[in-house]
Amino acid sequence: MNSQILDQLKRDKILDLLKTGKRIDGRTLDEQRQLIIETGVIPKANGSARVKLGNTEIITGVKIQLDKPFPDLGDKGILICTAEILPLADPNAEPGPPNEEVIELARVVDRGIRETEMIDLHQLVLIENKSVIGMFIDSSVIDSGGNLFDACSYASVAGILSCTVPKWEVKDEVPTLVEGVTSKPPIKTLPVSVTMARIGEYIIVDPTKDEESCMDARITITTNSDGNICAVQKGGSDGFTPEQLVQCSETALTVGRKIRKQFEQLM
Amino acid sequence: MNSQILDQLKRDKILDLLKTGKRIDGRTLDEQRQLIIETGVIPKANGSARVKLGNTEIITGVKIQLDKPFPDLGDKGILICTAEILPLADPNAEPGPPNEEVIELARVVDRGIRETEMIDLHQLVLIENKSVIGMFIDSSVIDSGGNLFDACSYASVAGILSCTVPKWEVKDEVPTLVEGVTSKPPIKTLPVSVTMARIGEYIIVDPTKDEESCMDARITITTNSDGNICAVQKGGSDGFTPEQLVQCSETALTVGRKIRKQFEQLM
Amino acid sequence: MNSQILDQLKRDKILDLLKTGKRIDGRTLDEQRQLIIETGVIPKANGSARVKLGNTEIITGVKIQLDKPFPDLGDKGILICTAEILPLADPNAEPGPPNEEVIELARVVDRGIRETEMIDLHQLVLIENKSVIGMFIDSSVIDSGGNLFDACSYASVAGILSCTVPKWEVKDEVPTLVEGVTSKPPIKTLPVSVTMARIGEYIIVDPTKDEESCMDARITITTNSDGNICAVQKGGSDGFTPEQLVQCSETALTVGRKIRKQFEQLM
Amino acid sequence: MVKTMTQLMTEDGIRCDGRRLDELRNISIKVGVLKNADGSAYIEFGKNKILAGVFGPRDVHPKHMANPDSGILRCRYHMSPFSVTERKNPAPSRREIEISKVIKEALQPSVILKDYPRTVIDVFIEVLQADGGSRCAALDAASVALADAGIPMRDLVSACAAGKVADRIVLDVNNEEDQEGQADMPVALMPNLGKVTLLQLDGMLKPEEFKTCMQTALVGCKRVYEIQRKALMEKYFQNGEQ
Amino acid sequence: MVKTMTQLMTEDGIRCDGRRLDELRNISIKVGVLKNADGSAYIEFGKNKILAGVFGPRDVHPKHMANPDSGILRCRYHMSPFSVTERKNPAPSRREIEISKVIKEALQPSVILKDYPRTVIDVFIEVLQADGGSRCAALDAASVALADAGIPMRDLVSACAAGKVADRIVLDVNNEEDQEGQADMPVALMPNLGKVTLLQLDGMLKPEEFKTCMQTALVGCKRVYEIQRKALMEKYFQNGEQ
Amino acid sequence: MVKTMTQLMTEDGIRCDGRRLDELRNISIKVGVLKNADGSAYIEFGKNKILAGVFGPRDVHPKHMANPDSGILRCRYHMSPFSVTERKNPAPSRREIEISKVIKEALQPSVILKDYPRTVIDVFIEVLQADGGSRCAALDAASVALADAGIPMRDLVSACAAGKVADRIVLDVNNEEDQEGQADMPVALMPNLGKVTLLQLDGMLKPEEFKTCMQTALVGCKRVYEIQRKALMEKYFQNGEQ
Repeated sequence: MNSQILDQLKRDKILDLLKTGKRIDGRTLDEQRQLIIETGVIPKANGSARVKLGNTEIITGVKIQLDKPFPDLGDKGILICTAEILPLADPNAEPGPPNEEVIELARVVDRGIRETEMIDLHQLVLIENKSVIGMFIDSSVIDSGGNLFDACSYASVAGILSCTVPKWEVKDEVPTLVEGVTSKPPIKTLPVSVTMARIGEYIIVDPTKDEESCMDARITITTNSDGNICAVQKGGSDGFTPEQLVQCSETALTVGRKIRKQFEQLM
Repeated sequence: MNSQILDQLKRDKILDLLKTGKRIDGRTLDEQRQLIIETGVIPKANGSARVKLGNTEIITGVKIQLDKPFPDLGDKGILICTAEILPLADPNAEPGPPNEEVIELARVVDRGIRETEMIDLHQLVLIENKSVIGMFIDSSVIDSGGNLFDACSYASVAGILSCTVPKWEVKDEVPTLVEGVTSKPPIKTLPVSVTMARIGEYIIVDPTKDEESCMDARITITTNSDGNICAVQKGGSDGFTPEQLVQCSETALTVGRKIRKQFEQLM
Repeated sequence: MNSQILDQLKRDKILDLLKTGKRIDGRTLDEQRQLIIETGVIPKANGSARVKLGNTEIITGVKIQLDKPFPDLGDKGILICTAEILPLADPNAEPGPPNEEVIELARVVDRGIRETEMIDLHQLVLIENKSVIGMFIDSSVIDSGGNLFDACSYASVAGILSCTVPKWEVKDEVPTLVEGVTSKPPIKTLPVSVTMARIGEYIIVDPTKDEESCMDARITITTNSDGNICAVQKGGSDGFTPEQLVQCSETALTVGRKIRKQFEQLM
Repeated sequence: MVKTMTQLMTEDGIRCDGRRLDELRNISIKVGVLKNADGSAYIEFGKNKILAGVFGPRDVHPKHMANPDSGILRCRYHMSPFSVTERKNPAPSRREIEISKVIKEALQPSVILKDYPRTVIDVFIEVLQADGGSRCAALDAASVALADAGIPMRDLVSACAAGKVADRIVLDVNNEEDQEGQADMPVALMPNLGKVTLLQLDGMLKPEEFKTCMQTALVGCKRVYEIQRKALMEKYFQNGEQ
Repeated sequence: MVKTMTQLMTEDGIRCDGRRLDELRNISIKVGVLKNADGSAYIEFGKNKILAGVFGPRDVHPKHMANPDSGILRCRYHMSPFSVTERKNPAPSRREIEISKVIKEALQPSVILKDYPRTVIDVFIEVLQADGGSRCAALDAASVALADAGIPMRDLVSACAAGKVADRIVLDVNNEEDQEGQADMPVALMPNLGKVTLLQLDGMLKPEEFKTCMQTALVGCKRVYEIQRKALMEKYFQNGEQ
Repeated sequence: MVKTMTQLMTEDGIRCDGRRLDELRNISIKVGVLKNADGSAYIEFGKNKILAGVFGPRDVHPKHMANPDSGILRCRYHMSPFSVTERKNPAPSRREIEISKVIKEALQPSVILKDYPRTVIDVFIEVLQADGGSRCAALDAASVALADAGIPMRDLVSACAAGKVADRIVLDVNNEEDQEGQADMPVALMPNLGKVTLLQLDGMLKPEEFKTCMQTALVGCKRVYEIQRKALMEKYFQNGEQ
């Protein structure tokens, strides 16, 4: 909580540094931490990735299986991104059903991938209204070091990019698995999520856990390969000026481009 | 709780007045509070009502949709009444799964409508054992001022009376919605619930929240248009003499007749 | 908890006695309490038993009904053993969802019956992959006096032995109940669970509640009619030496034989 | 066995299980059947087989539920998975939660709670086999179990249903009559204080029938009371008036 | 009624419900509509019908959630089963939990919590009928209900969405436009402090459109603010500037 | 790939994955892999990939679970949704709850809890990819993570399964052998104290086979112990005996 003395001291120190254009880990304000992406880490899954973003570490697995479409969405396959913070990832995480923070995390990650239309869901249909391919992209935070939104999003995107999709043939209205034949998922664009925090009047990219503990507000902006802004989520207990938000949207595009290059190397 | 000092003082005052034949809001012992019924308040629902009974206020919505019959009840449609106390309705209500009071409330409302056979469930069957019409009558308490049983029951009955039932035609064993054609639900009788409280030796009709907080026992009696007694629920932490119960059954019939007239104006 | 003073005193007394080869209730170390089995106690169930093992008392009911097989197990019927500790059985039992002790109890009982292959599940298939007979063996602890594992296991076995299985005939791919025709379940072997506790260096059979409250570790070994060891579960907050475990396996066979004779009288 | 309405009663007023209109099913009550509970009773009431166990007065958990001025009473009515024709999910249904509440409120006036502030008396009821009238039978066992636990009481609570079957008022409705009859009215009475502490009705009764039905049930309650009393005597005075 | 994309807007920029690009739906707000709540408001915003009730500052249960240095704000956004086309399960969905959180965080900067350590202010929102933009309408009602409860506030919070429909930026997206349009951006503003306290986006906007869309929404927020203010004046000053 | 019983082992006693009867799968353990946990370890044991993280001793929540005379140990064994062939529901299954309990009881004798009254040591295990013997591998990682957290311990706990496949006793049962073999016996040992702290069995063993199987597993446990020790040395003494 902001009100706690330790957080206040931390905030004072962070703000003092920000006034000189610096951050406690030496980064500039619009600089992300090092992003390390490793794919194929869970060979039993159809796709997987381990992502390190500074001290934050995520493992994502993708499972692909036959499914029924949602009612009224019979011409689309199923894509579901989840996220959970494992209790070993954070001294404050608790086992049990997800709390509101975790639900927000999962929904924001899902929305970024869904709204950019990363995957052409129409290509996942086997029999319209009856049988579709379902992709379940489950992210587990295994070390929590700030900015879980971006880290989970990157791990989910990398997990999808690493996927091999099994082939089902439809015989007599029944989808049948074709052994040994797989393809890449139908990728249309590369979503990149960029999260920024406001501390005082400063906007910083990719906040650490310490920075998050004393930030005023947070914003996550997801852009696609064409430079469109596709998903936004403001969080935190204070607000932004409209000017700050425009600045954030520009930063999201600039920073996002660098990350997208890292994704392109996985394709 | 009866044991609390405030409740005891309230009880003393209420009892003193009852000895003179009066109640704190000026009503006689067998007099209900003003009942205001407004229907069609939720146009997107198939039926709806807003009911004010004194300071108690309920909103009920009716949803009608295709359903499967219960096993062994393949010749009947589905009718389910629920009730919940919204947390904004009462400082003591809590969000979360319903507690025993709310479950009792919902079940007593449901039973009154079910046991009087208000709706001819046989007429809601489309294909025996396979496809029926389901009516969901959901009541939300939005302001809690005592006697939620009667208020929710009245709102449910009014919601049903205001219903327009869509038409499904069965073609090739498949029920198909016929656009633009609706009918009234098959009403057989008008249930009226009347709740009475015992405070000391006095039986009062339609207790307020204050009266409920110091009552000894409670009874809800539902009658139908033919003057039959169809559902009874005793509550509260003390009992009634058999003579008091007979008196209550007579009061329920008398008072019920007035309410039924209000319902008839809705038909 | 072992740390509590009362338990420590109890342990001291029990250990003192064990040094002289005796137990507080006069039994020898490898002696079970009296086992009383009564079957048919719940006539509405397809099978049932009431078992008393010393002060522990269990009621088990068996329900048999049409079911769908588990996916990938289409050539087997369904057998599910559950166990619960009723809140009236123990001052420390609590109503609500089962805790880890109760889940372990149920799973160990289930495993003993499943791993010995007591019932030939293939004979419970009506239509492969589509329709099978399901047997639900539900045990309720109604008085908790130690060694719930064995008591629930015995009651489950006795309940199964007392079963009459309804007959379904398959007509036009639809299983139809044949009124008035029943058979015994397809029994292949008789599982006997034997639970032992270690207190200090002593291994005792069939511990009472007092003995359990101060035991170091616990082991449950289930054997079948052929003298095979089919299921083992070690519990408790300390361990056993390998030699003690071999000794336990021999005791389980010896003691098991006596119990099995009691079962044979039920067949 | 398919049962049509006409089979529920013969023209001579003999019911489907052979009883007369005003006849109770067989009832037997055993007191003190459980070793862990502070008080307990087992009742067979027709085909109902029900256990009741009482713990307390004891400390309340969670503590914020305690009442500094009085003891509180809690009640759980629960059906075993094997107690009914179709296996029942062991999680408590809404029906069981409602019955737990009406049973608690039916027992409450009989129990003197004032002397035990900050404590709870827990009544746990397990229906091992269910037949018509299980909530009345459960109440009968629970009241005896409270007495067996030594809880100070103003009176016993004795419960029995009446109903309407084939247009006639009958005592003690059984399962078939409950399913296919015209009305079922469970009633609980404190016999010495003359107070009705439970009254429910499902069905359709004319006002006159309502009175007759309640009177019939009350007669049943009083007969049940004698059986409860005898069961307690048998335990507490060796020479129970058999 | 099947609606194709082309029907969402005429060539003259008239929207499917007849509005111009920058036109709000009808909005009406009533203050103090509930008797039990410490503060309340009812809003109709297009076809949205939403109630908000506020309790507090009051004691926190469970106690360990209390903050010794400040009051806390809790928020529940809930949809009635009958509020949407398909009957909704009354248990809170993940969507409702997320919206509860963003609404709480949108209200938080407006409420002065420091003066009420160890207490909670509870905001309960019930969507009786849902239309496009229900979270904005809910926020508008909740902020007015907080004021009605006498909670000290730095500013009101005024919310309104903008979006992209048929390639054009429009104010206050309705249900059809939300379902079949190209972008939906709910925005909340503290109008006097000039701070945006909620911003979400689903859809696809070019960077320039992003700015225009936000500016459009902010204009809407300011208009909503006037309606909120008028509603409060009507309650608190008889001669509200109707 | 359909596997029949005969394919589980060749006539020369070579197993389906090429191992001899008494051969372990590849095992590697890394210590201190997590930054937030007080201690942690990552194990690959055949195709098992498992993380263990330890927090504590720390305050107990909820407080009533604390023991005034001793620390307590809690354990959660959890499988990731993507860890098995069919996607697993993330809510803990009954199987996971049981395994959490037996792992806790297998670790408990190794941990000196007396010195930390009123505190808890939390062991969190995440199975990222599951293969046969995941509970043993989980235990191996958890014990190393406890040591890494600096918790005072009497001994490590080393676990390994043995089983019966194609009528022969084999060490370290893999997934195919577990599914189609005749018996699976997970065992945990405190190697220096010579105490078995976990023993389970699913299958069918003759009394003699039971002994052999246990002995085989114990040999495996001791080999695992060397690997655990080496992993800890590698972290804590730069010149670990590689």
